[in-house]
Amino acid sequence: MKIKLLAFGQIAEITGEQTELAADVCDTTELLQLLYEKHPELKSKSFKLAVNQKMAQDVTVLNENDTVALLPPFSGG
Amino acid sequence: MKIKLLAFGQIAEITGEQTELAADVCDTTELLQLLYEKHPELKSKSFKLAVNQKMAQDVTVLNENDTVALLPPFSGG
Amino acid sequence: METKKKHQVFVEGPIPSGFIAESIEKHSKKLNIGAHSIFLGQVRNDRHENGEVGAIEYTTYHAMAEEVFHHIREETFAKYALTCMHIYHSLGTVQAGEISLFVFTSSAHRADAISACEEIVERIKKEAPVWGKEILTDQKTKWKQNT
Amino acid sequence: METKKKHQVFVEGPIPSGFIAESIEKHSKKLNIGAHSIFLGQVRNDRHENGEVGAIEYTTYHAMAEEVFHHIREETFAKYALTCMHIYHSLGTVQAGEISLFVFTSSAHRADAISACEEIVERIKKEAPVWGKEILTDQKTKWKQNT
Repeated sequence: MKIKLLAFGQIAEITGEQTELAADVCDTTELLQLLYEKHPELKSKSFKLAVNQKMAQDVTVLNENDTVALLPPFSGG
Repeated sequence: MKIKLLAFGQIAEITGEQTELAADVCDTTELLQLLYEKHPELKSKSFKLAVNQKMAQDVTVLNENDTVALLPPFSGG
Repeated sequence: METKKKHQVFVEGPIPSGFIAESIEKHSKKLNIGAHSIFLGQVRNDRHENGEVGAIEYTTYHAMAEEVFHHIREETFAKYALTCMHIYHSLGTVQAGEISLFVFTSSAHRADAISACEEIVERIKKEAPVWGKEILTDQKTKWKQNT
Repeated sequence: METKKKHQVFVEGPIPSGFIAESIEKHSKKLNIGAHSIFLGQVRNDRHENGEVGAIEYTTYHAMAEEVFHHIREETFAKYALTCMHIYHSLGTVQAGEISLFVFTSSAHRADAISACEEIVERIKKEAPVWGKEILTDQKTKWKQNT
């Protein structure tokens, strides 16, 4: 399954800003496990997920071509 | 006893803006009675008293040369 | 002998938007400020039985107002961690659409500036001996009432 | 086909005080307005171990931010009786002392403008996917944290 992965702020410094992911994950929990394996530094970081520009509450099912964004704590204003 | 009487807003339209009062009153209650006699229209008006620039709570004793102001509801801003 | 600096609150006529911009601009030199809160009161063309409000004519009990504004300043500075506070109120005629009240608070963190600004506005409306006479478009007048 | 008007929130670099003055000035034609509430966020020269904040560099997740700001607008208009609402946020570099956030609400009566403005600021801080990277005077950087 193809997933578009975006990252921002200090998380982008770890994962890069934009990646195309071809992975066998069916929800955000599985995606997170995969990301923690690839980038162990993420475990100590605080961030949330948005799926297709909406904040993901709990476990969210992922579909082909979804965009998942890794969002560190917002600090606008 | 001499009292300096000031009035503002719609009250000044009844009493005039500034009057020197020579009257035998010892507190604000007596002063009000006197004013109501002189200007019966005041009875239907809403206003408060300030004695020497401080809002008068309840009955305030008056002294020679005090300044009493008749203050209709504030409407600044 | 110590003399307390009196801040000039009253402005003759409306408060121009250029004056507001200058006030904001001046604060860009204060690098410890993180938040500004501004309230502007603007004269509204309210409709009454006898026509529409074209302007408000403001008067004050000057000696008392100075003391009231001084207390509001002191008490607000004591209550909130403010860097700056400015209060301006018009006297005389202010046309509908023009600004008659300008309250400007600044602080390191937003909560102080926001709460202080709101509180100052509420206190001015309640405590400041200022009166607005509404000049209606048919030339009649009506004394403004605060809500 | 109906298209919703998108409001441009993001501004490249700091928000100039002249721009704020123009916004205020434009509203003097709206005679039914009685109150404006304005919040300005200004970059603070906070001191950290590694030096002082000289500037903040703002980035955003643009597509999501547009939706978030759109919801904040719609929900605030539904909740409060507002005449106008304007939100501007900087992207890119904003120096200490410069303004990076400008929220401007107007209403007939003050309570609506004041409450709406405060709520918008709180929601932006919590919900808008915007990040500030603090550029320290020793050229190191630190990610800003909202409180």
